[in-house]
Amino acid sequence: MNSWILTAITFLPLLGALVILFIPKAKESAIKWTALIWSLPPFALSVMLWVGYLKSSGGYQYVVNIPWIRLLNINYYLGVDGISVPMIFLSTLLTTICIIYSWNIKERVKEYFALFLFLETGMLGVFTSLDLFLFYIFWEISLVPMYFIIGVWGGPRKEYAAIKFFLYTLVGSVAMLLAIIGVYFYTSPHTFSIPEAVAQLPFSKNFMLQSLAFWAFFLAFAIKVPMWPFHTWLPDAHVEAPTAGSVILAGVLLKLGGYGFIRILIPMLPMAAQKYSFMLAVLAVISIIYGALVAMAQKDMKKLIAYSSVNHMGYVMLGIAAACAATGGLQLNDKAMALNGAMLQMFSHGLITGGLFLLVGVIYDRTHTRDLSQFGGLGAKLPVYGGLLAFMAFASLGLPGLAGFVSEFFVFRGALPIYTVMTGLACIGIVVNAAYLLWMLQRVLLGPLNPRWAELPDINRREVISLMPLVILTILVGVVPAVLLTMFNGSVSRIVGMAVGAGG
Amino acid sequence: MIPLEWYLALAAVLFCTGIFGVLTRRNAIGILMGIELMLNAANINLVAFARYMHPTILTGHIFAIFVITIAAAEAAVGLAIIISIYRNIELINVDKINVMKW
Amino acid sequence: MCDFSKNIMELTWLIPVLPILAFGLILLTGRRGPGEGAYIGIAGIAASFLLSLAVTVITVASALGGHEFHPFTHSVVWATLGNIDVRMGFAVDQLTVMMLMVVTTVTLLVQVYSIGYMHGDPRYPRYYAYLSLFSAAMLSLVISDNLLLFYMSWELVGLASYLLIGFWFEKPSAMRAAKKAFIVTRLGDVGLFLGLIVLFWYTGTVNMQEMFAAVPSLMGTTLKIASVALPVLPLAGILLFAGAVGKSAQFPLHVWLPDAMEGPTPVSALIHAATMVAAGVYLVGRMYPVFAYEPHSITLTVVTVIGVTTAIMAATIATVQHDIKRVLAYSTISQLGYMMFGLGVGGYTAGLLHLMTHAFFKANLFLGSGSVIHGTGTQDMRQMGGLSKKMPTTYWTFLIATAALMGLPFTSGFFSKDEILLEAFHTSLPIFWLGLGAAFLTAFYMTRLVALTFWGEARDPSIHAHESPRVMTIPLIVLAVLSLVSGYIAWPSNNIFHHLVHFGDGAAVPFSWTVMLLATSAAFLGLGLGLALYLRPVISPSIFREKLPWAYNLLQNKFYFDEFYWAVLVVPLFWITKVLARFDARIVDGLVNGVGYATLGLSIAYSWFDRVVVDGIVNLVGGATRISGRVLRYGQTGVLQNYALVAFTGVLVLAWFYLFR
Amino acid sequence: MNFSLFYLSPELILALGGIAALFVGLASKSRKGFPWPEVFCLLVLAAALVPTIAMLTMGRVTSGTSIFGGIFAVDGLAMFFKIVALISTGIVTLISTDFFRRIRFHRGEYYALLIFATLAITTLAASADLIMIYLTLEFLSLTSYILAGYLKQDTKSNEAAVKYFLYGSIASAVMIYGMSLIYGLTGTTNIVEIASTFKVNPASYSLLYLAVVMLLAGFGYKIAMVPFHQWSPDVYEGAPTPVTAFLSVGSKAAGFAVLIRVFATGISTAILDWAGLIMVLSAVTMTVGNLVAIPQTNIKRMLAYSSIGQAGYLLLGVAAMAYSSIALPSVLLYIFAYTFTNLGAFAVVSMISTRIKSDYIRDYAGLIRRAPAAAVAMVFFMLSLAGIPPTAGFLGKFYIFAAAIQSGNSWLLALTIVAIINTIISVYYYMNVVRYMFFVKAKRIEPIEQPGIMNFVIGMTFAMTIIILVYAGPFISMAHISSGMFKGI
Amino acid sequence: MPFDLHSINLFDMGKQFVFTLTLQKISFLAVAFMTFASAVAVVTMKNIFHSLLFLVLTFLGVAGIYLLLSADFLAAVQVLVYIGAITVLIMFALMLTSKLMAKRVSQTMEQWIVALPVTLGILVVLIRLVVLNPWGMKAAPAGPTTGIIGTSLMTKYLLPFELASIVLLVAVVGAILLAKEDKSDDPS
Repeated sequence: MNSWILTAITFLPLLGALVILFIPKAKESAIKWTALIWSLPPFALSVMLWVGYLKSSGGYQYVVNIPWIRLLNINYYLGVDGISVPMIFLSTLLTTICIIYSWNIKERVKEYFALFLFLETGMLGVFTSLDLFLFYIFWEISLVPMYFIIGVWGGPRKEYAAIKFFLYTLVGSVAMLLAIIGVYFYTSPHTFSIPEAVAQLPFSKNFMLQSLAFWAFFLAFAIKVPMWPFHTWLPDAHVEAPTAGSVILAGVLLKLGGYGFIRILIPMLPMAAQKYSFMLAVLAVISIIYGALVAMAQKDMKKLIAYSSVNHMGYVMLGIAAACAATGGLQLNDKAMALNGAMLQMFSHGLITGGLFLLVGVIYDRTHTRDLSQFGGLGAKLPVYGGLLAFMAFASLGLPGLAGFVSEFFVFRGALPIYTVMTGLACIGIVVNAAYLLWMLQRVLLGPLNPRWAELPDINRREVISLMPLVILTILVGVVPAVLLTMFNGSVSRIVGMAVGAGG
Repeated sequence: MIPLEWYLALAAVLFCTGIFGVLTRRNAIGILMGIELMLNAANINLVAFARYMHPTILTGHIFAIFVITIAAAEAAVGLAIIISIYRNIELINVDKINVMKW
Repeated sequence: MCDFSKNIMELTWLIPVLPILAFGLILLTGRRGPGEGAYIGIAGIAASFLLSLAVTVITVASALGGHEFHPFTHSVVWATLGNIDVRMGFAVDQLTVMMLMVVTTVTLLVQVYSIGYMHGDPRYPRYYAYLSLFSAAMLSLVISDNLLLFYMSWELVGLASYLLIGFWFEKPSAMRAAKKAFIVTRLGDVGLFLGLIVLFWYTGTVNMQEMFAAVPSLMGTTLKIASVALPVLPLAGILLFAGAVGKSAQFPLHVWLPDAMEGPTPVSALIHAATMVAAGVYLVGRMYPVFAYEPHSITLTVVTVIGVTTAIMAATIATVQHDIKRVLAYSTISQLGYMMFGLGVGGYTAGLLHLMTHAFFKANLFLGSGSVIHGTGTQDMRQMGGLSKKMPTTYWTFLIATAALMGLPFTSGFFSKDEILLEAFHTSLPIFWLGLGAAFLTAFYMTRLVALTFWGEARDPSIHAHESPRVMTIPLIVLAVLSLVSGYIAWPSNNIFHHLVHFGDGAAVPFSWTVMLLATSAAFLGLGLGLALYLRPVISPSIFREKLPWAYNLLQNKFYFDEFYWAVLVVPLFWITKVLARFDARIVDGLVNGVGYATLGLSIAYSWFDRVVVDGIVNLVGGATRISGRVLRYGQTGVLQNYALVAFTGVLVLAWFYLFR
Repeated sequence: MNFSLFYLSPELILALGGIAALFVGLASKSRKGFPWPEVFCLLVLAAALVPTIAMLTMGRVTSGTSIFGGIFAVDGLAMFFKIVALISTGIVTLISTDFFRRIRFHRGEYYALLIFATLAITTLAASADLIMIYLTLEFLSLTSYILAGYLKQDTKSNEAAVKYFLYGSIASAVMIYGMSLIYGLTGTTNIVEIASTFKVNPASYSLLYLAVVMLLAGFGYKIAMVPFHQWSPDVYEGAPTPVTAFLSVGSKAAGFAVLIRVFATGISTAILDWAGLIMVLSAVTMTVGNLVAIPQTNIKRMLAYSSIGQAGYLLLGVAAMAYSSIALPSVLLYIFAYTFTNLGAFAVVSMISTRIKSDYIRDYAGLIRRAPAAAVAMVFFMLSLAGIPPTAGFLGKFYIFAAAIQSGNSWLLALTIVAIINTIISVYYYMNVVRYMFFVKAKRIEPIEQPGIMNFVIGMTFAMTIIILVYAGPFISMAHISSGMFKGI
Repeated sequence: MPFDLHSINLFDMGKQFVFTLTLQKISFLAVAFMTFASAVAVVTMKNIFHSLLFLVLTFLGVAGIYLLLSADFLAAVQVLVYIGAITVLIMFALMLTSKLMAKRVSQTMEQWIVALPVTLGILVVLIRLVVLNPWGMKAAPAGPTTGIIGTSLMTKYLLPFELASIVLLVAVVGAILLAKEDKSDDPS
């Protein structure tokens, strides 16, 4: 009954990375093509996964469960449900796009592509693993390649940003390790597997321990999301990371935090989640408003988009906070809607911010500067680029008909009944979002042409190819969200149902 | 009969003099002497306990014998090391041998 | 309804889709398309026009056919969340049909007109692409059966207006105007967004009809926010109205419309006169059951008050403007205020009628001013004069439209404005008198405008105006005819329009001569004053400036709204963001870094003290760890006896500590 | 008192092998020829390994018997440490072949001494009697002093030897005094008898505590535990790298073996709360080790402090032994993982330092360009030392934390938090090495020559670091089997 | 077990001490004092050679103590090994390393100010615990020890015995290795 597909998806990129290591350093194009070829099968498999997944049931499918360390009851337990399938699709898609995009990398080509594929394995592992031990290992594995990508190919302050990123996430994940061990010892047949732990609700009797475990998990995931007080690593990491690096960082690595909340925190520690959900909501709203306001004051284009990610992920956290709030049965729908909105926001943020970072990369490759005051009037000179940047900026500020709006709408619709005042405050974020994005568009595309960029080449074919899937998907999700929602809804209502049932 | 405490007292005093010798002698061989004193103190203890507890099975004595043999072996190796360092840097004052620090 | 008409109605969803296809096609073909994209755009909107004509005929026929008419709806499940199905689709009823006709006609005429006006513009195809996008969004807004699709198209309309206002984005003023328009409307849209969510929350559905059905049950319910119990219905109503205020440039959020004149004039005609700004009124009209849950509900009074103040304020400012398009812009704001307070006082039919008639004659006025600008090359009335001889068709069409705007008898404006005043007369007199004042002012500034532009002699010799080409004048003529004719369907005796578009069972308010007379006299009074000042200078036009200088420059500076908003909103916002950004970079980063060790790599270069000064809060724990590391390191002196001493003190401490604990 | 020699066979093989190695050294005069002494040494070690594994796997031993009247314990713990000692010395021999290839030194005696040192460890791990413990501990120290000072020409090596000798003898003198007091209190020197026949009257508990502290001085010096750690940085830096590797792995493991045996069986917590004492020492050791490692510039000194830190984590496991059942297997597993990681790291250091003639971390700049395979392996060794997956170090640290949490003792939980903070501190200086290797541009970029033998060693240790986690089943079960300890006569 | 100083009643201890003076005790006191004095001398002598001589005296004292404890075999071993072998070895080492005529620099490290209190602290602890511990052991009649030592060495402690031989072998090999003057040509 163990299906091979998940193991294939997770470990094919690793195999690809190893194959690349054996290609001689000189043959750069061979390396690039092998990297691309090795990134396609996981993408194809993830599409197959999407199609094959029984949307109605919402439970764990394509499960593979082989005992690994029999003595400690740790087993190689992979499985996907409605929440992780889209995330896997997003990761494989973004990695393939990044590989296509970073075709012009010149120094240390071999390590670059090998690290990317290694990173992909780490990410996919986190989304597929259902065993907390395995989850933790993949969580850390995804950390190391990113450290090298920022550190070797980064900008001027790359070393500082790389070590800061590494230590931040490590502090969180080490706290999570203790919580995982706690869960292990408080489940009766001592297991790491998430479904069993969720069934047994490990700390249901001892609330002090449950809140301790909650805050440990919270620390790890909040740093990754990032939520307000723990976000200071994001702007540095983004500004210093190479373009493809920050696309993956924003596109997928931020989602690990959100995914962690939904997969582990809400179902496993419902009572603690309920008790502290208001705190989560407060932090989420601060992230939204704070992220938007600080983004407004940024001079560096990439830092602006980084802070916009803080703002967008604030919506995700608002949805999650609403989802685990303590309410009677009647608000089950609101909570399901909030959580669906959160998942949708994670997916669409991946597409939109990924696209934005690619576009910043395009400009940076040509002008070697990201200072917004330097640009001006590029809309006329680079019509196609201008169009794409405007499209992505509008998607990011939540223009209806595009992915950004739909998720925002559902998060607000879900969160308003539960945290009315908080969601009201969050609306400020919407307006400020529009303000700084339009101001960014204005300073880059509109106004008189800055003479320095008189002879700037427009966006080339390769860059357009890497952007097209993101554009198409943003429109598709915006116009027909059912594509994604049927996938999320089954599992979300199961989780919310579960959380409410157990906690209520 | 001489009470056991006296022997132990003597051993303790010898032990502390040995420690003082180790802590303050500038010459490596001086430290070695201090160590010999400490070992002798331990031996006195062992023999005294053996004598006062069960004189028939003299585990203490055997222990003392082994301590003496080891002390001898140690002295041999120690002095060889001291001579080898002397051959390189012409001095064996321990407070001067601090090339490697921090 | 026989099946032939049923499957035409089925095709209603095509109406917005055709312009989108045109939009896509123009983008793809660009300059290579037929007529550089113009003909594709026009073809798209023409097809929509024909389809909506057919739909209108069927709907009107079935409505007038006597048997009870219920709107034709068709919807599909858009998304399922939890176990709530969000359905989306379209619904066609008399109001929709009226709006369809207005929008498609005006858009078609503007697109034809633009061929001439925009001739030779470097980004000509993109102009038509944006126009098609706009019309698609407007049409989908009109036919949508649920508030969610309504809101989505509402925002897309906002996007299209941003693109079109900022069409000539080389001009910094156009660029800023576009951004200002989008942000201010966005401010209003947040209200609509919240209103939509509150309604969706309390009625459990986004479909309008189901919402209206749920309204009676929500009468008493209140929403407790931090010990304040807000009644739900007025809250939702006011939030929805906030969106309308933003979009239709009502009193607090009207500042963007005058600046929006930076866009090409056909755009102003289409978007900032006829259609987009009317969307706010349409919203109030469409969601009337929510607004009028009880006869004189709080929401309606708010609408009235805002409407009246906007009408008066805009009219006063219009009297002193020099730019022809700004005058018309303020006139539009004032007329929208008119419609709003018309709806506010319960005149559902009157308000919507005025919306229709206003669309036609305001579009005509804008296009007329467009051809004047096209001819003279300037927008400033002081440089114009004596154009009636040089641009006869523009002059005559302009005159008819001005008459309609003033509400002179036998023009469509007369019927719609009169109905509003009638309704106002019946509800509250002060509103009626204010309405009259606005009518008087409207007449005055329109006469001033016509006098300055068309009568007298050319004041600026360097301008030699010429009549616009036929492609521009034909739409003017058509619009002029419509400005006259469109009012007659609401002939007081057998008011067909009322029959079609009415709220609840309330019969049409009986026609009263006094109101009609008062309204007409107010109009003529304004006309006379205008002529007196500007045609034969009985009184010099500048007396107003000498007599009340403070009032004059108060109006000249548009009540200092812009400056007020800039000082109260924008500057503090920038200040907060600057402070927060510095706060984020220094303190939060510094504080949190205190826990992290990353800055260690940096701090090696600085001396410890210097780092405290430079970095604000020093990386406490990072620094502390490093210093303690260095101090402990120096414990390793390299001298053996120190080690031995440490060892023995260790033993002593352990022994002592344990024994005497 | 069964005399079956089979239990003693590993020791016999090693003893005879050592003596034979001396002769082999004499025989193979010429340096150019076939590396006879190295090969012979490996042969002896392999020969000794065979019976040990046989005893462990065939389960003959786990029940815990002893020969020579309770002096020489033959149980799981002893077997485990024998295996660790033999493997680590084998790897050290391989490293030394490369390290000494161009230095004039007495090869025969060197390998004989290595074999004798291994003999010392195996007997120390198996000794269940105070006399035996003292004897074997001194034997191990003696061989280590000689090995540390082996490069007579190098003043650093001499200085290391002198410091190590004097510090070692002082510590052992204090230990022997402690042992004499214990002998006085209990009347016997056999550990098991000490535990079982405990008739010390409560009045002299404080004396027993003092004796234990003094005993701890002896063992603490061996595992470089604070406050007896100060010798290790200087000796690690001064001694030749293979010897440092041996000290950091072999003799440290032996120190833990005897520490575990004495504390787990010898002294029951009822009489003396030794767990509290060990906890305090563990916290201090961890923190000092990790803190002082940060400003280090010499890589061998940094690894010295890092191994002090590792001793701190192991002490956490030892302290947990008093409360949780899986504590001992976790310590053994951690030692097993630590052995391969540290030997791997020292193999890389020995190979690189001899080529670039410097031990300074900043000279490791741009190593990825000059010796890519070694650099990648070094990254994994650093990750494993820091305890970050996917490495064996993580499994070890995870398992020790699991033991600490399973025990539920609140002090232990606090100590785990301290360990967590230390892990984060340690990541900084481990990643600092990686930072120099990968991010900083190299001054000279000609590739470093990587001899075949070193590639094999680094490859093997790297593979083990990954395999111990990936295929963890057998290693964990081995740790559990070998934690069946010597219970009674 | 807090260490309460005032509990030790010094006065009556002294009284009881004087009365039981017997010949044996007098001899013990003499030997003990001799050992202690020479030990202190070893530690404080300026000239390293003088301290070596006093070391010999200490060893003799210890041998005397063994005799008093009727550990005859041990006394012999003590004399033979310590005085015979180790002191001679140290003499050689001293000869080789310290230049005879070098000026007598003070042999004690400046660290003694700190070392003294630590040593006295340890002494106090030892006295308090070891000596004042209620041992309650009476000396039983003791016979010749050599035989017992011999048999147990050969039976119970055979393994340490053999191991000790290997240790000595290693010590010899190591000492030669390190101390031998390396002729440059023959590294072997």
